[in-house]
Amino acid sequence: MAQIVGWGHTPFGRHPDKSLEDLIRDAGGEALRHAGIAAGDVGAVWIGHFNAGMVGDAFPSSLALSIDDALRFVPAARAENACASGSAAIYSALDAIRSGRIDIALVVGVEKMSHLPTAEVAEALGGASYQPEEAGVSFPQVFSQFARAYFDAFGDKSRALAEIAVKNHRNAMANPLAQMQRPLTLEFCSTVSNKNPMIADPLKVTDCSLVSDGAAAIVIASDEAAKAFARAVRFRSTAHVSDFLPMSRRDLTAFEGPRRAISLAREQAGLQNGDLHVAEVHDCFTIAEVIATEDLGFFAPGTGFGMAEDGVTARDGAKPINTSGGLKSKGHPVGASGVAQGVEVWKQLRGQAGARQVSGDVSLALTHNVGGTGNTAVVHIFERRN
Amino acid sequence: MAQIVGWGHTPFGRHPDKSLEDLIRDAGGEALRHAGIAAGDVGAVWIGHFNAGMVGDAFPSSLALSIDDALRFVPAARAENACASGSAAIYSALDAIRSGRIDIALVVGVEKMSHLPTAEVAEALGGASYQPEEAGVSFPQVFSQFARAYFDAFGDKSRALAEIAVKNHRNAMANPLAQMQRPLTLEFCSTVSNKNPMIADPLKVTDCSLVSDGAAAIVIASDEAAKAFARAVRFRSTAHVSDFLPMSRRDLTAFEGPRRAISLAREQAGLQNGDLHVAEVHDCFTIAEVIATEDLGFFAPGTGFGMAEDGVTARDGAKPINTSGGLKSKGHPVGASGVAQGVEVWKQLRGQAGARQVSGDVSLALTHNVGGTGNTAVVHIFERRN
Amino acid sequence: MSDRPFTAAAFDQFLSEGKLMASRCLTCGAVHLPPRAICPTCFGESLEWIETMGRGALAAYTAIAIGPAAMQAAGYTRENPYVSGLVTLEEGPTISALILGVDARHPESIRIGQPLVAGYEPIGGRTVLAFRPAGT
Amino acid sequence: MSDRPFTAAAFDQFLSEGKLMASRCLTCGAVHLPPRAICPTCFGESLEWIETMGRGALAAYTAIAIGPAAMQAAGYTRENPYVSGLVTLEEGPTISALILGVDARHPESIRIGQPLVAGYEPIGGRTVLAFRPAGT
Ligand SMILES: [Zn+2]
Ligand SMILES: [Zn+2]
Repeated sequence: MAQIVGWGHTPFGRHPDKSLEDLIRDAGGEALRHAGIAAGDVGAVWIGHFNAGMVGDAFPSSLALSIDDALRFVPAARAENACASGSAAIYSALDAIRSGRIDIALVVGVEKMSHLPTAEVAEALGGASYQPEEAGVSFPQVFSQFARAYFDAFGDKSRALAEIAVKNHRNAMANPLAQMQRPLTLEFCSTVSNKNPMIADPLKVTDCSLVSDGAAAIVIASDEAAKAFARAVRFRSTAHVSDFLPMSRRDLTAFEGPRRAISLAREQAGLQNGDLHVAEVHDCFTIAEVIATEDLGFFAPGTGFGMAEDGVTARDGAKPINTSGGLKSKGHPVGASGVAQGVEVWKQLRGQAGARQVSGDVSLALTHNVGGTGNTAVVHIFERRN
Repeated sequence: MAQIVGWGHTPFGRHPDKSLEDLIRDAGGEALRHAGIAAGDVGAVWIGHFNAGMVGDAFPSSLALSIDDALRFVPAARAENACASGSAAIYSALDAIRSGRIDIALVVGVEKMSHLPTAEVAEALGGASYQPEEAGVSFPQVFSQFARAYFDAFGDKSRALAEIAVKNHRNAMANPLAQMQRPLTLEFCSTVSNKNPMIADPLKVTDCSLVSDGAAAIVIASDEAAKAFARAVRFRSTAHVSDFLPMSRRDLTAFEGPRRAISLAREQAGLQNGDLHVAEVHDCFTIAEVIATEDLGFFAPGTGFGMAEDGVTARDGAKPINTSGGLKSKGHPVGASGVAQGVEVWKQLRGQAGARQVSGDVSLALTHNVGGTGNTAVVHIFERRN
Repeated sequence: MSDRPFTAAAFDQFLSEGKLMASRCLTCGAVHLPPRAICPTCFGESLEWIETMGRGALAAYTAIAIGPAAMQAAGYTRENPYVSGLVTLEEGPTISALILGVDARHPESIRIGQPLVAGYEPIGGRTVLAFRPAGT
Repeated sequence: MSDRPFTAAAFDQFLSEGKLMASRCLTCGAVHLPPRAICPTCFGESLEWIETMGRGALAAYTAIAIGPAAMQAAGYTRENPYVSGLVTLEEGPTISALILGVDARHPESIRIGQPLVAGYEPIGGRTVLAFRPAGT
């Protein structure tokens, strides 16, 4: 229905010397060069961005025009959907392309967070929860409760969570754009220590995704326009599902929205569970990767835990998950994450993932981006276009 | 290309007892009832919302699902483009409809501002300017500078600006949903006084739009789906143009982006200047209404000033402008304004504007919504569908 | 039972009086906790306050070692974590609350499904809802 | 001329030293005020600081009676408004600045195109750019 024909991606991590505009320009400019197009070929621009006061730029759409003077007068808008803001921007671009209004879109996901104390980041992210009822409830708390409920049903899996952290760190070390560039041992990740304190039982610091600055960008072209590009990856299907914001109106131990989005995307793509080769899933916490891989149908409920331990989800396993390092170790500049997932699967599908390239046939990939505690979920399935 | 088949609109003004969610639910629910559809018929929802810290809800899209349980799992996203956030949401909905992904969209524009001191509202709105260079520059300052430049070219037109304020107040008094419900005399609006102090010369309080709470919603259907609706207004053309955010990169005495958006919309609609019957324009300041009506081609450059004075832009004039009362007197809950403009032209085109109905043939109307200091501009042209 | 408005402030006020109050929809009977002024199920606007029995079962929990500023100020630290959980009341609704009287240093000892009773705890100048194991 | 970074802080520091400094792109020659670390015209990253002559012409202005908190604290009120304007420098760029030495109570007496020279004014603990009519 449309194709990714180029991408850009700043290193994720700390960028104290870069403004939000700098990050947008770095990733967006790189995407145009990578696609090999002139800025004047872009029909419209979307910025995926959460913010909530983390930076002063409350109206970022036009900042993208500073990528190139030829973008002056090109329509630009911001899409926001908490940690799935990047995916919301992609969705808007796909709609515009499929409507025939434009042929080529530039989508930039961006966030700048690391200049703030952790407590202020937590407060900003807390703005994504239902204010009248959940003002004091943090995301680690919600995912910890889920982990405890899971342990209650299937036994203590703390060690399996640590294995996921170790795997994603290992992947990040093979990704020059990832924030985490040092190996962590299973011993370190599975032990509460001064450097790895418990945040909310059973989740430790090593179970949590990172506070990051960064931007990722993709150029999307219509199937017709994409014919002019040698290297492309095609959206085979795409699904977006929202759920009630208040936790009091949902079953918190089931992420029904994300599960539905996965089903819809798979159904639309006409795929069986076994057909997908790689997936980037929303591992804001290690427990979330488990939930996602079970929701994906990769593994039966209650069995997703052991897969990192058994090497199944490793780069050289049968079902590589989060080869980029994931939100956990590549970093999680929230507005950028959904777009960055698209960049990673582009590389895997085109055999350009370098040291972390998955071997064998890699022709189908999935991305899974979630906002809030399952309130919005976007799933894309991609295929390599030859 | 698509049609408005129903609308909802809370009163604009002070709603200390209503949360953002309440406003969304009130307007969104009314729009579904007005369209006569079940919530389950809605394919996707967009929230147009600026915020920048004015309320704590940093992730409002899913709040729309509380309008009706049948909206659970319907995709929802927020679109932001400063004071044109409502129009950004409409644009996304139009793309989705024209792409064939959905048949019916619900778009809700919303803002809650009046609980804050004016200085904090000004600071939040200041987040829409280019932070590295314009941290201390306010919107009244920018529009005042434009007004002074205009006076320099064409003579002092303070009295003409006051006439615009008086006209829009008169219109608001015929609009039960408008915030301003008392008449203001030309004497009051054209005199600096304790109750009408100068803000930034030559703009007084009566030249500025209001700080408001409110929401407006429209149901948009594809041309095909709209056949089932008896009362509809059709989008004849639509244009969106963005411009550089930093003022240092633009000619501040020309609003080039909005002017281009108007040309594009008119060209696409195949219309001459004289063909439009009513227009809702972005009168964040009285001077902005003048600029807009000249950019619209209604009046030659330098002649827009006198039109309110001469009655040309009055309800019973040749070119009625802002029959709703405009941002100036109906109120300007920023994320809602673009959507509310659509509600007003629906009423005018369908002959349901009550005491402020424009007489004679009203079959073509225009809306003009601007974000920032001309950084984003959306123009829609509508026609009555019989 | 009460003519207070169905707001968070009124809910907190009741808590400070030792009552766990919910709103019940007079149209469809749904019970809401925290209270709602408009029924989210049927949109009925006729509601009444009901006092719950304050009895429920633990649905989910976690022991929080690094919590928000207010909890840290109340003395909850890495060395002295606190337990927060979801409690499903006999009247139906589930609410997030503090869980006291359990071993926060050994959260694996806590049992989902455990019967709890509501209590009220002063934290940071206000009264917050805090459940304890029934019969303790 | 200077190896300071092309930041707002360095620009302010120069102002406090009585210099109105801009960045000039070594690739395309464009002059930027406030300074830019990357040329917005050609994206060149080789720039140099240049000291402007501090001479320009008034391009737009307004007299602000109800300004931001910092200006109110500096004594600018309804009764004592201040003038802010856009000044186009001889070197090309236009910048927003305070305009002193004009009659803020009678802004209609101020003339667009009027020649101005840069000066520096302490406001709220920092030095801000303030132009005055040339020859005064
Ligand atoms: Zn009910
Ligand atoms: Zn240059």
